[in-house]
Amino acid sequence: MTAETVESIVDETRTIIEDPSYPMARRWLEEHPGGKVLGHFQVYFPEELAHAAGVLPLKVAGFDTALPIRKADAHLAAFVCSIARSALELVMSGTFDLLDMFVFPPICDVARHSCAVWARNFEDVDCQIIYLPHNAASPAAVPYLTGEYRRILREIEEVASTRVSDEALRRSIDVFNENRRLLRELYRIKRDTPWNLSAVEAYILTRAAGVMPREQHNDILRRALAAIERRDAKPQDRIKVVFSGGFCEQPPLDLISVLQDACYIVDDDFMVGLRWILEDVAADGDPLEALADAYLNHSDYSPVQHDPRKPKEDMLLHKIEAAGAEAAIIAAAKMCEPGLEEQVGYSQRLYDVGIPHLVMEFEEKSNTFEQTRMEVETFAESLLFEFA
Amino acid sequence: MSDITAGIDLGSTYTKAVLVAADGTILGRHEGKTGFHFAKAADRALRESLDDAGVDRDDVTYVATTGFGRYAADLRDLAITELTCHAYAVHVLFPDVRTVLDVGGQLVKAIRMDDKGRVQGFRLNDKCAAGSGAFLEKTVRYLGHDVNAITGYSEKATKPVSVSSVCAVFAESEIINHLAAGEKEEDVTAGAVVALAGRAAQVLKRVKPEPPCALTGGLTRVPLVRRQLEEILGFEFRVPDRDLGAFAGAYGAGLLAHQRLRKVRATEPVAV
Amino acid sequence: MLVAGVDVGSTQTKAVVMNEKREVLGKGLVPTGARLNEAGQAAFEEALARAGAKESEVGFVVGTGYGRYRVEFGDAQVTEISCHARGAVFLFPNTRTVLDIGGQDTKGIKVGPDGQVIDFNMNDKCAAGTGRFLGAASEALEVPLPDLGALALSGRNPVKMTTTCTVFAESEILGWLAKGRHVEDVVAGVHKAIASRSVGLLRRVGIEPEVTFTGGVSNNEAMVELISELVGMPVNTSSETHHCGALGAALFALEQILTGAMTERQTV
Amino acid sequence: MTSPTKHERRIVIRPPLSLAGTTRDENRTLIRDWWADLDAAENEGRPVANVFVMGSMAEILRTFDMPISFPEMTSLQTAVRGRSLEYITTAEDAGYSPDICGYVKADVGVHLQGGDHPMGHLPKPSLVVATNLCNTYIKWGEIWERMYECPVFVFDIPGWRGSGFETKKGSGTFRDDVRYVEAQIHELIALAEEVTGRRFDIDEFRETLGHVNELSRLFQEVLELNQHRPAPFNALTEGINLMGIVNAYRGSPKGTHFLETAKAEFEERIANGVGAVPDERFRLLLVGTACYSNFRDFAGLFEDWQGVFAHSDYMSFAGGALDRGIVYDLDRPFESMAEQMVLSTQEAMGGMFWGQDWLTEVVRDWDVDGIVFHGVKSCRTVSTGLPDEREWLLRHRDIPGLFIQSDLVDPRLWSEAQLKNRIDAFFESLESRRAAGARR
Ligand SMILES: Nc1ncnc2c1ncn2[C@@H]1O[C@H](COP(=O)(O)OP(=O)(O)O)[C@@H](O)[C@H]1O
Ligand SMILES: Nc1ncnc2c1ncn2[C@@H]1O[C@H](COP(=O)(O)OP(=O)(O)O)[C@@H](O)[C@H]1O
Ligand code: SF4
Ligand code: SF4
Ligand code: SF4
Repeated sequence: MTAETVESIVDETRTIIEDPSYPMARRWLEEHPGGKVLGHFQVYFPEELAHAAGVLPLKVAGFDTALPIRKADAHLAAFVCSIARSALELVMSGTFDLLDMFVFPPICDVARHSCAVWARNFEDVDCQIIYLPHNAASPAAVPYLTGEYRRILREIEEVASTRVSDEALRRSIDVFNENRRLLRELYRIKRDTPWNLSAVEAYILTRAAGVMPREQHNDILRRALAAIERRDAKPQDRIKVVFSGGFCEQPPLDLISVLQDACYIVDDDFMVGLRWILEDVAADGDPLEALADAYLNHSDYSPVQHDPRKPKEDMLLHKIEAAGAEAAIIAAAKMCEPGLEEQVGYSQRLYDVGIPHLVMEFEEKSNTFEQTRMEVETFAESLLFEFA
Repeated sequence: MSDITAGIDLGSTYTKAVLVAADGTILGRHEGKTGFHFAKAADRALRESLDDAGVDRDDVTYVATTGFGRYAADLRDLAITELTCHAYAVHVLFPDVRTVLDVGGQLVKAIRMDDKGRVQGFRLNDKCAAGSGAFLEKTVRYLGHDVNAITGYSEKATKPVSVSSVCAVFAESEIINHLAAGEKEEDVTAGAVVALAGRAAQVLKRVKPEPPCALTGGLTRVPLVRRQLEEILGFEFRVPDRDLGAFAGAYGAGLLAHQRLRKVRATEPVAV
Repeated sequence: MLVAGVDVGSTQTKAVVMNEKREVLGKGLVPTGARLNEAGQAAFEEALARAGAKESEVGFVVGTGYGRYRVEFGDAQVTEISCHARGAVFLFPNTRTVLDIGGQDTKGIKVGPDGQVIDFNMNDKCAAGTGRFLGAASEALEVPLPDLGALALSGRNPVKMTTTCTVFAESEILGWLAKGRHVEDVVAGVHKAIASRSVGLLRRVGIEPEVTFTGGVSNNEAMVELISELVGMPVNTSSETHHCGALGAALFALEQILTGAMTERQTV
Repeated sequence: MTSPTKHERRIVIRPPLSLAGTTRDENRTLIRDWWADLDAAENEGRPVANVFVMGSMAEILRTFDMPISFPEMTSLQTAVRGRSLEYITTAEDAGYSPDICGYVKADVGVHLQGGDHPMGHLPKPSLVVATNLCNTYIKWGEIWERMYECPVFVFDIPGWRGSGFETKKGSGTFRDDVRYVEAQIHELIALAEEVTGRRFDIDEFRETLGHVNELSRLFQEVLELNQHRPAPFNALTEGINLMGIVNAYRGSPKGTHFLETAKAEFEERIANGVGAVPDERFRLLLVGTACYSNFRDFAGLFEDWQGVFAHSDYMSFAGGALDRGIVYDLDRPFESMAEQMVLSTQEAMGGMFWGQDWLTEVVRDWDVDGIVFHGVKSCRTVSTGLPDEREWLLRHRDIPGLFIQSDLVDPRLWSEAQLKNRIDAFFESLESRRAAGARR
């Protein structure tokens, strides 16, 4: 038997993540009649809570033109980002009929409003906010979040008509720890040998975590890692960059591919919520507290979290340095207030320390990339051409 | 004979070609409507510029394309973005300039570069026709003239009308109203130019311009654009002479083609 | 006694002369051009001529449309939203939703049984995807406007327009042709883009049967077909729907004469 | 331009934009004093805190005698003074996107220009308290944090969790929320002590809480006066004056005194049958905020139809939840403050996001003909769900609503012709509703 290739695994995964009907979740439901599904909005949700209750967690990411916005626009103001529209469209168009519960974290003004819009329109989905603390550095935050996790867990238990033991929670934490470990390995390869794993491939493999049972995703990652191991591509003369701005709305795959035509993306914050927790979550003690502690104290950064212990520019510089990148792409989703505001701080600091960077906006629904192509090509040319 | 390169700028409205000698001298050039077929437009521009220079196709050793249609012309050896090209052309023409504003048919591009002509940062306007050359063209077409009339009219104006709409289509109605109210054609045209310059200045400010700045693109043919920009921003703009402003993209491509040629020759001794 | 409605649109000016039995006696249609009042006057006179009537016989004139305040001979002004609603219900009494696509704007209106406006929505600050877009396509392709619809219907594989900006439409259209796409597919793509944008706007007010399609673009058979398809039901149109705004204005004028229904605010 | 014609419309005399008589004088003095206080603090090198109207924490900061600056108010003032665009473009030139909150940009513009504001000088903050009630507050705080390296305290008040998830008094979640908030009160006090070098004084704190109780009671009474026909004040125009004072003087006896003056004036208007808008014909409710860069024209578009704003949701959420009835128990100040914060902000936020029930009540109690939903591009906190809310109220409650769009402070988003078209059509539809109602 010939060993499977990265391409074939990626192709198979790509069809899954590009299908707005959530085929893997539907298959899971067929295999688990009466099973419950919990959807959650970007950026982070402690999926372990759902998993432990036997509920399938789904992470909403928008879709490009595969999900045309027909109904959602009528319910949201015009100056709202695309991911909020896509998510609403998923429910309004009936695609999200598989949901039993939906949770928004209060990441931004749009997300908080979305919760109300959903609740006003869909009576059969239990739609609410999980209160992830904004005062992350407060000593009161961990106990508070532990309590909030407990509240959400009760809600999940009710939806699933079950009780969740600490043991079950610990088992789930194990599964997700394993997932995070595999994802870290994927990112390590992309960072150290970007010619062996393109940004698009890594993105597809990562994003799949949100749309299928995590055990299956772990399998895919293991298979993919093995296949990548067998790859030995030739490094090309390309600049290495870090991409910032993919924490919530995601750029379309074709856009990532336009970017990687011009440079190696050696690190990024695509779907950062899946990789939010940076180390294994402790398996002993109170599992809810361990999860709360991990969220607050052992985690990545993003424009939607203020934490005086994690100045975002410092975090970005550190990322660039750790990845051995020579430049950065400072992107933001169109109409995303937190992302757009952050761009200023990032680019100012990069300017001060002399790291070349490209500031750009993207939209998950766009389908022409002429302008972006010109932008990144120019950017790459400025670093590659020999100017006299 | 020493090398000649061709730079071809396939713009959204006009295709410009420039033949460049190794020392940067311009040997010939041509400008024509881009129209339907990029490849044809590129061929035609090249042919005409060869005629203009009186050289043979075989004498051209390297062709660099740039602009909106840079990938659509098969005759190219290399495609470069117009930002890189405009910056480099300005660098060669005005070595002390660090900021370039290119105002063309569809896009306004503000470019900041380093002392070698390397692009350091840039901003484009949103792709909305308000504030583009296409809008000006439409305005004069509405008055029954072609682009060549823009300059004459805007120079004659004494009291440009104000055009406040953010949309080119609504601005057109505004312009029609001005005409109906008895405003002079020149003041109306100038009003549209002033509105365009205001938007271009906005884009330029995004890259934190450092004077002296240079202005390039088709709108360098309209002196009022430059005067207006100078008034808004309070500093002087350099504009390439001999109508090179409109050809800056093509010229930059031709110059960069020489760079490339030298590099290719240095690395692989076989002639291209 | 007669009444008239004059709709000074951004692109075309329409006039309707009506008698007390609500019968349309004459219609006028002229390009709006630069002089709004003159256009209004010209359309009015054309309608009078068709009706075989004299200006002195007209007891009340209501102006509407974006140039309504410029109709100097008008006795009152009403917005085109109210007029299209009124006109549409007059033409098709079961109308509950009106889609008006004109030269620079698109409106979705939800109406009650008497033609009163319950809700409405219109495009804002951007003329993308309005009738003007079709005009640009007609110019770029050198196909007369009235023929555009038929051509669109023959397109099998519509292109996917990426811009609905009226000004850039031209270059994108040329771009598609340059890529070797057939003219009819390009035209079909243009129509699709406008139709889906318009229906998107209409969805904001909610679509309830019956839907009546008004404004100049309702002359276009391809648009009628595409809109019907997108809203999931056939939409009403007729040879009168282009004049719907003027018709509604005339109805308001009649009502004023018969009942003095207008407030002081509307008549001056 | 065209000459006036015989059909030029009747000239409508528009009422003044602000309060009259002694109320106006008192309002002016208080605003002037507020600026003078900021100036004095800056000159003497005393610390100033930047806070926001939703959750200003004036209760705590006032006890440290720290002048509080409200950037939302100062940004609003740049617009009313017709200067916002220049500040906004300054901020945009520095890289801030055209698509973000205009208040932020107007403020950043002032700071980038050295703090010179049309009404005074904006001091540099020594402390920023940003609540989570608008997420943009936090981002705004981060901007000053970068500019001035001042501490930014994110005061987190969890509350609204979605429909049916109210953390009711007595529930475990409520206790958790209160405990978290109370812990933060102590954290903030410690931080303020550090910044000001002063000790916290619990007696002053109690006194301040008492003033807020009083202010809240009066504010509710003033709002209720507008249930009268004709409405004694316009919640759109005069409402702004009230809001300015109740925020800037929250917890101070001057704030309560002002509301007493205003209340007396409005009562007198009622007694004399005087309405805020002459010959009131339509009563409206504003959802969202006004357009301050074109305030006069904005108000005029409604006044021309003799429409008065009897209420606005702005007077609810931007008043720091005062209208929701704040009653602090002075015997257990910390715990009580935490409880009231959780309850009142939960209601205020619920009223904003989940506004249909509250709006239905206002429409009934204030006898409103229609709701004007003003989506402002700058403010997603206010505007994101407005189209949905409007549609819901029309469909389920048959309450007519108009959706219009412009901005708080950015005049580039103002398009009078288009607004007028919509507003005229809305009034026409209200009129035809009335006629249809009368026929029935
Ligand atoms: N002779 C002229 N007089 C005035 N304006 C001109 C003239 N020629 C071109 N322009 C202006 O320049 C624009 C084209 O600029 P250009 O830089 O060539 O754009 P592009 O590269 O996108 O085709 C036209 O839209 C027009 O506004
Ligand atoms: N015979 C026709 N066939 C197809 N389209 C037409 C026809 N007549 C007018 N139109 C379209 O209608 C538009 C004008 O519509 P109209 O409702 O009169 O607009 P407005 O009231 O804004 O002037 C034109 O832009 C054109 O696209
Ligand atoms: S993309 Fe930005 S604005 Fe939109 S939901 Fe995400 S964080 Fe909020
Ligand atoms: S139609 Fe007007 S506003 Fe819209 S993109 Fe084109 S020029 Fe801009
Ligand atoms: S988004 Fe709205 S509430 Fe938040 S700061 Fe801006 S204007 Fe104020």
